[in-house]
Amino acid sequence: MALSDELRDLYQQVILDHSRNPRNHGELTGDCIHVHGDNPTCGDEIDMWVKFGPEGQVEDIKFTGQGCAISQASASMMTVKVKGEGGAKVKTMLEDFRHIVLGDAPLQDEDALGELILLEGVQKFPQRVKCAMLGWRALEQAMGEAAHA
Amino acid sequence: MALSDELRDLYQQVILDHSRNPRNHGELTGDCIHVHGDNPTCGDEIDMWVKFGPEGQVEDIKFTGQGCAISQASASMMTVKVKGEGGAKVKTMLEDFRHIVLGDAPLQDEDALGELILLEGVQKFPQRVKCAMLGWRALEQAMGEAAHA
Amino acid sequence: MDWPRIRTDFPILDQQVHGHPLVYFDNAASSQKPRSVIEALVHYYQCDNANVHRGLHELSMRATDAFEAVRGKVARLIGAAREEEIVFTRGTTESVNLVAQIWAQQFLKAGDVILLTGMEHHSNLVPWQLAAKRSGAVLKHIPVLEDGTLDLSTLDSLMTEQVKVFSCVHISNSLGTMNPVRELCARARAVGAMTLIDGAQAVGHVPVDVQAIGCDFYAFSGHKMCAPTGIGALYGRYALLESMDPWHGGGEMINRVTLETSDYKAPPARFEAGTPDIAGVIGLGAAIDYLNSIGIAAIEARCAELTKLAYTRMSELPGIRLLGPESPRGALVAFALECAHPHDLVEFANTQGLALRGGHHCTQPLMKRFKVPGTSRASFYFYNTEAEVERMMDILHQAVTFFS
Amino acid sequence: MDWPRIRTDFPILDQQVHGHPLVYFDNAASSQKPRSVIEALVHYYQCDNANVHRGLHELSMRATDAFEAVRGKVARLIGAAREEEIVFTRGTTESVNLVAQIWAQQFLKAGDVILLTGMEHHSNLVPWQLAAKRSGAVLKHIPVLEDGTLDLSTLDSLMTEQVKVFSCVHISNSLGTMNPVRELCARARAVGAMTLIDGAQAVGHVPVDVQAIGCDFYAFSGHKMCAPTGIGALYGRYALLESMDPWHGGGEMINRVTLETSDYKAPPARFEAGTPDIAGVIGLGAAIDYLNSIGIAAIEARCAELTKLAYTRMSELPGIRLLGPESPRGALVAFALECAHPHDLVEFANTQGLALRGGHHCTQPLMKRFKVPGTSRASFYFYNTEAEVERMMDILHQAVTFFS
Ligand SMILES: Cc1ncc(COP(=O)(O)O)c(C=O)c1O
Ligand SMILES: Cc1ncc(COP(=O)(O)O)c(C=O)c1O
Repeated sequence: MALSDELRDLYQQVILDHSRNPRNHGELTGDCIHVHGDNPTCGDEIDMWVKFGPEGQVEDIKFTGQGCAISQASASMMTVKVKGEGGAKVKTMLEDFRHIVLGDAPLQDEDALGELILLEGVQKFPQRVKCAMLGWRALEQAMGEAAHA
Repeated sequence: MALSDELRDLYQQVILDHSRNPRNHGELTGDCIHVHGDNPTCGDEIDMWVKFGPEGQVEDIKFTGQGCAISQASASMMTVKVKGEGGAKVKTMLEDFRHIVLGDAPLQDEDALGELILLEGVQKFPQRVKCAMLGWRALEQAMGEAAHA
Repeated sequence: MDWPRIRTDFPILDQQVHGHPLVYFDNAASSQKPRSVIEALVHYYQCDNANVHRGLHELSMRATDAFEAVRGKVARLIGAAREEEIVFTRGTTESVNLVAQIWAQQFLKAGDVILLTGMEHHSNLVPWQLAAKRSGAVLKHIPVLEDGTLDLSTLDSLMTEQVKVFSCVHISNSLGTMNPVRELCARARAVGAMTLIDGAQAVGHVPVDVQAIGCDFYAFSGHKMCAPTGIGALYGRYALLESMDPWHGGGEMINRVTLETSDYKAPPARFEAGTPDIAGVIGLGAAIDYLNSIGIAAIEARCAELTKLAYTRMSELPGIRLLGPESPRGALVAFALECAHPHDLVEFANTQGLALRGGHHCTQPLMKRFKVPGTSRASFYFYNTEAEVERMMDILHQAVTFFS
Repeated sequence: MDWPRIRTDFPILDQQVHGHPLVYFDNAASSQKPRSVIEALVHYYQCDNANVHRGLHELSMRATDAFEAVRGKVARLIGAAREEEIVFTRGTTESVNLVAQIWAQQFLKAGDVILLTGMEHHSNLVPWQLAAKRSGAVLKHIPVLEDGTLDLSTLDSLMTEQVKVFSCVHISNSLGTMNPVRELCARARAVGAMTLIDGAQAVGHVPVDVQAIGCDFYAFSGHKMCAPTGIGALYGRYALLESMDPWHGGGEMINRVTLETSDYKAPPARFEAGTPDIAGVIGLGAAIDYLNSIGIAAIEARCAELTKLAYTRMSELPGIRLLGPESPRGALVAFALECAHPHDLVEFANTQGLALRGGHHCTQPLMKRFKVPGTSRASFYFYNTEAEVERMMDILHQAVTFFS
């Protein structure tokens, strides 16, 4: 009874590893932006703390949350990749990541996303796109709030 | 292209004749009871005037109305038969007539109804029962009002 | 167009009634269903049936995809700007009630005027009577002229700033009248009124473009356009739908629910609480595909042809009175015979295999207006034939002889 | 009972999903349909389709007779005193909303208490939130104990004279809990409260007798008991139905209509405006005939057998938490796995052909109560088999290995 290839693609070892051992897990204190995101129909939730630098770069980022492997792994992998990056680059990554999970356009900067490309398995599971995007939407919201602060 | 027997039974010549030339058509004046009846879903309407004697006998009866051949003929034929009859007998006729159109029980006094028996064709057309009963229900209502007057 | 072949798509038409071939001329009450619609239902129940929206398993995803695809089909059929403007309902009646309950409850005040016409179906009259009672608004009606058209000369006095709702039937089911809905909606918009069109007799019969009409809401039923019973839709301009409170509470219309309170999804989900009629929606989609495969314009032309023939031939009958304008008219002819009450006539016709409808056609005030207790009505769809019209004429002539 | 033969009545079950035989364990969301129900729909559309109630022609009379015959079938299935106590609706959600709109609008006042439970489906919670908001009434909830049953010790303090509405679910779709509805309704009656039972998971699954339960209203959906989507019913004690204002305005619910005002038919017609889902009702009748041919008691016993097996076998899984009481329970097992979120598990199961449901099951407050983001649920009906339960166990074991 072999597992389907699609399922293996969706749940790559790296993804399962991030979901079991999320990186940058926890809360930031001090001068930072805190946002909350959820997918109400799934019950997935995320809390994210981001410290932006003067130029908008992501100086530090942490999150807590609960939800499916895809949502938690995607958030964890994201934090690893965006930490230390400048605002413009993070925006491109956000756009590119959306393209990865939707499979709707070529990437602008494939290298920047690194292993996040593994989440392209989500393309075959359209109803999981919002899981994969949960952390990214939270980051987007945090960036918006930073811009208006 | 023969007419069906059922249709001929429903629209006997006598019935068509009564519907075209209703007997006891018009209004009564003076000391009498006036009732209005209708079948709102059909648009059938009847106005009936009844003068009851001291013992409840039907001394005079007239009606006006509009509606299908069955409703108008039934009312016309009824007036002919009930005029001059005593209250108890009219009650029996009313019950018997209901049995005629529903075909649900033997008659108590077949002779009293005379040609009204021709309306038994209605049995095959259950949705026309309320047409055949329109005049009778008006009479029933008038008798009720007379009893309470 | 190969109409005889198209007719064979409708299995029900091939039957005898009381020993005569069925002639089904009660299409304005409900149309028949082509094989492809029946097969879509069977396919759904035999292959894909599952609840929608909440499932991650194969059948549920198939059902959800098939269900949601129909929203776009409906939107394209009636020219909506986006598919989120389509709310699935049980039919015209439920669609009108949704607006007359929710929109009216939020936006109607005492003294406001609800302007209707004298030819509305009970389904577009009684909901507004109830809304008027609740809000204290006042009902007014554009009168109907002797020829069955609206008396537009009254508009100057009736279409005032007080009018907050204007609603009318697109094609009258009792007269056949085709109302100038585009002009009426423009007049209503000019005084700031919300507009709702009852399209029960129009969708699937004539090309409908809600954006060209310029209405805020448009209501219709699937069962009159080859779709299953129990399904229909409400079109609403998105901004209006968005401004409206929820209607029914329940599964699928909420985001977050606590024991105390909830917040609601955006339209159309906000107005679709509970498990929908999934098969009905899929059947509606199959009906739209089927109608499109023939072409709405071709259907309209075919119906006009049959109606014109019937109208002409019927006008020759002694003692007949035809209601409504000769043309343009929807695919029906309503009439009164001097010699026979509609129920007697319909009964007579039925014993000959001919299905007519007799009565007030859910327009009692209109019957009063024309001083008839009711009318008989022959209504056509594209699968009817000239031969059937001739057969009806035979039967009507017989009836006249019989009842005179 | 020849269960293997009965299973062959359901054409949909005989299919492969992702290369594996379909195991359909999402019955609590929607059941599958036997051939006889599908055939009833096909027969209706191929032979008898026409609008009901208003027609004097053959097809319309056939459709009306077939339609109205189902009212009696429903009444007998749930033990109603008379068939006029059955109002056809789209399903449980619409049934609850009808009462929460009309009854509540007439009889609820500010400060009155609406008493529900902590395990209500959104469809029996959100309508009361809306009713409370409109009337100023207050919502209270009987708490749910750790074992998934109601905390009846709170009744003395909660079931006061202020309670004007008591409503609860008969069998919980999220826990399987079978609530003591008879005792609860007796307590509610004693304080003069109106009672409504949500029977979505009960009708067609266990014997239901509304008179023995002693409720005023009882709501259920056809699609969960072998009937088509889009049809269900509201039972209401006749005196209560009679005391209620109309709901939707439109055709068939009125007697006399003028342009200004109307009077309304007696129930159930008063609450059934517009063309109903005729085929859906006829399909519901076929479903009731089918279930009766097996016997509701036999169905209940069969489901209990399968559920017991599943519960026992599942409790052996490492890291599993089963929700709700072990017994008695409805035909479902809801659970949480330590190693996998419900959506991951359901996705995994689906690629093996197993249809489970994962999420909040339209009971978000209950998920919060049990401190889970959601659960996975396997739900059974009489056509499921022991072999399918074993197959599920295989897949669950694989999932545990995969995700741990
Ligand atoms: C307990 C319960 N109540 C209410 C409902 C709502 O039923 P429907 O969606 O058919 O209206 C359901 C099913 O979804 C249910 O399980
Ligand atoms: C003009 C018109 N409006 C409204 C309706 C009501 O439609 P339904 O009964 O499908 O809700 C009808 C048909 O009965 C109609 O002809």
